[in-house]
Amino acid sequence: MADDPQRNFRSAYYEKVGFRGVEEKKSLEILLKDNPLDIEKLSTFSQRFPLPSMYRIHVWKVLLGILPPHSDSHALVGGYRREQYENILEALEAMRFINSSTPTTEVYLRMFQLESQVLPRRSEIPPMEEEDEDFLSISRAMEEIIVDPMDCYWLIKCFYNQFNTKFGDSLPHLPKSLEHYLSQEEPRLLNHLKSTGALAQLPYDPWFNRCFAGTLPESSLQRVWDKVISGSCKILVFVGLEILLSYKISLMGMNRPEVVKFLCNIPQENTDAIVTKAIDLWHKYCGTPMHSV
Amino acid sequence: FLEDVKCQAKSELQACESRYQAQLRVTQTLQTELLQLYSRVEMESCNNKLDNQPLCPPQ
Amino acid sequence: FLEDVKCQAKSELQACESRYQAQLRVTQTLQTELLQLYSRVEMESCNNKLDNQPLCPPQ
Repeated sequence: MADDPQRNFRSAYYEKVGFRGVEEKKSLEILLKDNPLDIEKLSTFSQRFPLPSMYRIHVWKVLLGILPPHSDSHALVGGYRREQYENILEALEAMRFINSSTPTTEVYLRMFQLESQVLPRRSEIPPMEEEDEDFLSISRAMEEIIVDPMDCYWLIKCFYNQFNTKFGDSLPHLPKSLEHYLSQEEPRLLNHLKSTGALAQLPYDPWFNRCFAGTLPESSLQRVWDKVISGSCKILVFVGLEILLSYKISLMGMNRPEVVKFLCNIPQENTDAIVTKAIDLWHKYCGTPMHSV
Repeated sequence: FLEDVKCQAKSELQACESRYQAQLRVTQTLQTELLQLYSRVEMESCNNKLDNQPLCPPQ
Repeated sequence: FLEDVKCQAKSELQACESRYQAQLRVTQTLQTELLQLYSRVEMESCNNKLDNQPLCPPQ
């Protein structure tokens, strides 16, 4: 099949005109027909290729354990998930913790707090903490990607939990890692950031703790989250690195406050290209997972 | 194949268990809220009695 | 033997289901109680305002 010249020509053509995903989409469709689904293969696929948008939510749900590997259990488990979601929502309404005018992201936060047994007393709700803000940022981004509120809540909750459980210990090391790769790619920029004192004040929290929620527009963000959900937090370092590299000329001419201000609010036009280059750079330094797909 | 069946059953049970655990937390939260509300109601009705005493002596 | 495993899985799932149903009934009862208590509190605080109005004019 690989020798079929017509097919190769077609792939090359698609590649040129931007339909690079045609072959990938077919191999993903084959993986999704497996019963039970092979989680490892799905992760590898998602590490290597961008997920076609029509399958993204389904693959995320499987990788995050919201849906089990056996497709014939999906209806049963999906029903359990819906009831769990509805019951929690109903209880919060009964307690008047939320009402119809509560912003949905805050609803998701209260639901998550109830499930994690850290819901504050209604009479003395404290101001939001940093962790709450991380959760809310991720919620706001997820809400732009996922239409159905039930799916949205489950994806936020499981993404947030999985990310912190799996990578919580690695997060403090990411700034050092960024510094390391920057010294490889652009030592002059690193020196500039060091000498102005900006390096210590890069927006590490929105970049790493929030996985770029609030920094990148959702269309670019979801391609980064494909990698995070399928098992890599290193990708975050390369997205940060590529942001620095893409704006190095401007950054070289800025002092510390200007750098910080610029990076906290980067232009939203080039982000697709930044993510593409970041993924290439990540594959270059960390290798491409080579399981048979 | 047997492993497969066990595995499927396990994931279904886990999802069912998660729904049950969530419901358990809902119950606990509701109970706490009710408790607080009851003590508030009692305190208020007690305060009201005290407030009203000099103004409205029992008939 | 396979039938055996399936049978066991089914009964475990049923047990989980019935625990959940019991918890659900508890939750519903608590929510109803909460609703009644809230309306009582609101009625009282409304009555208090009315009661107090003629007695305690604003300073």
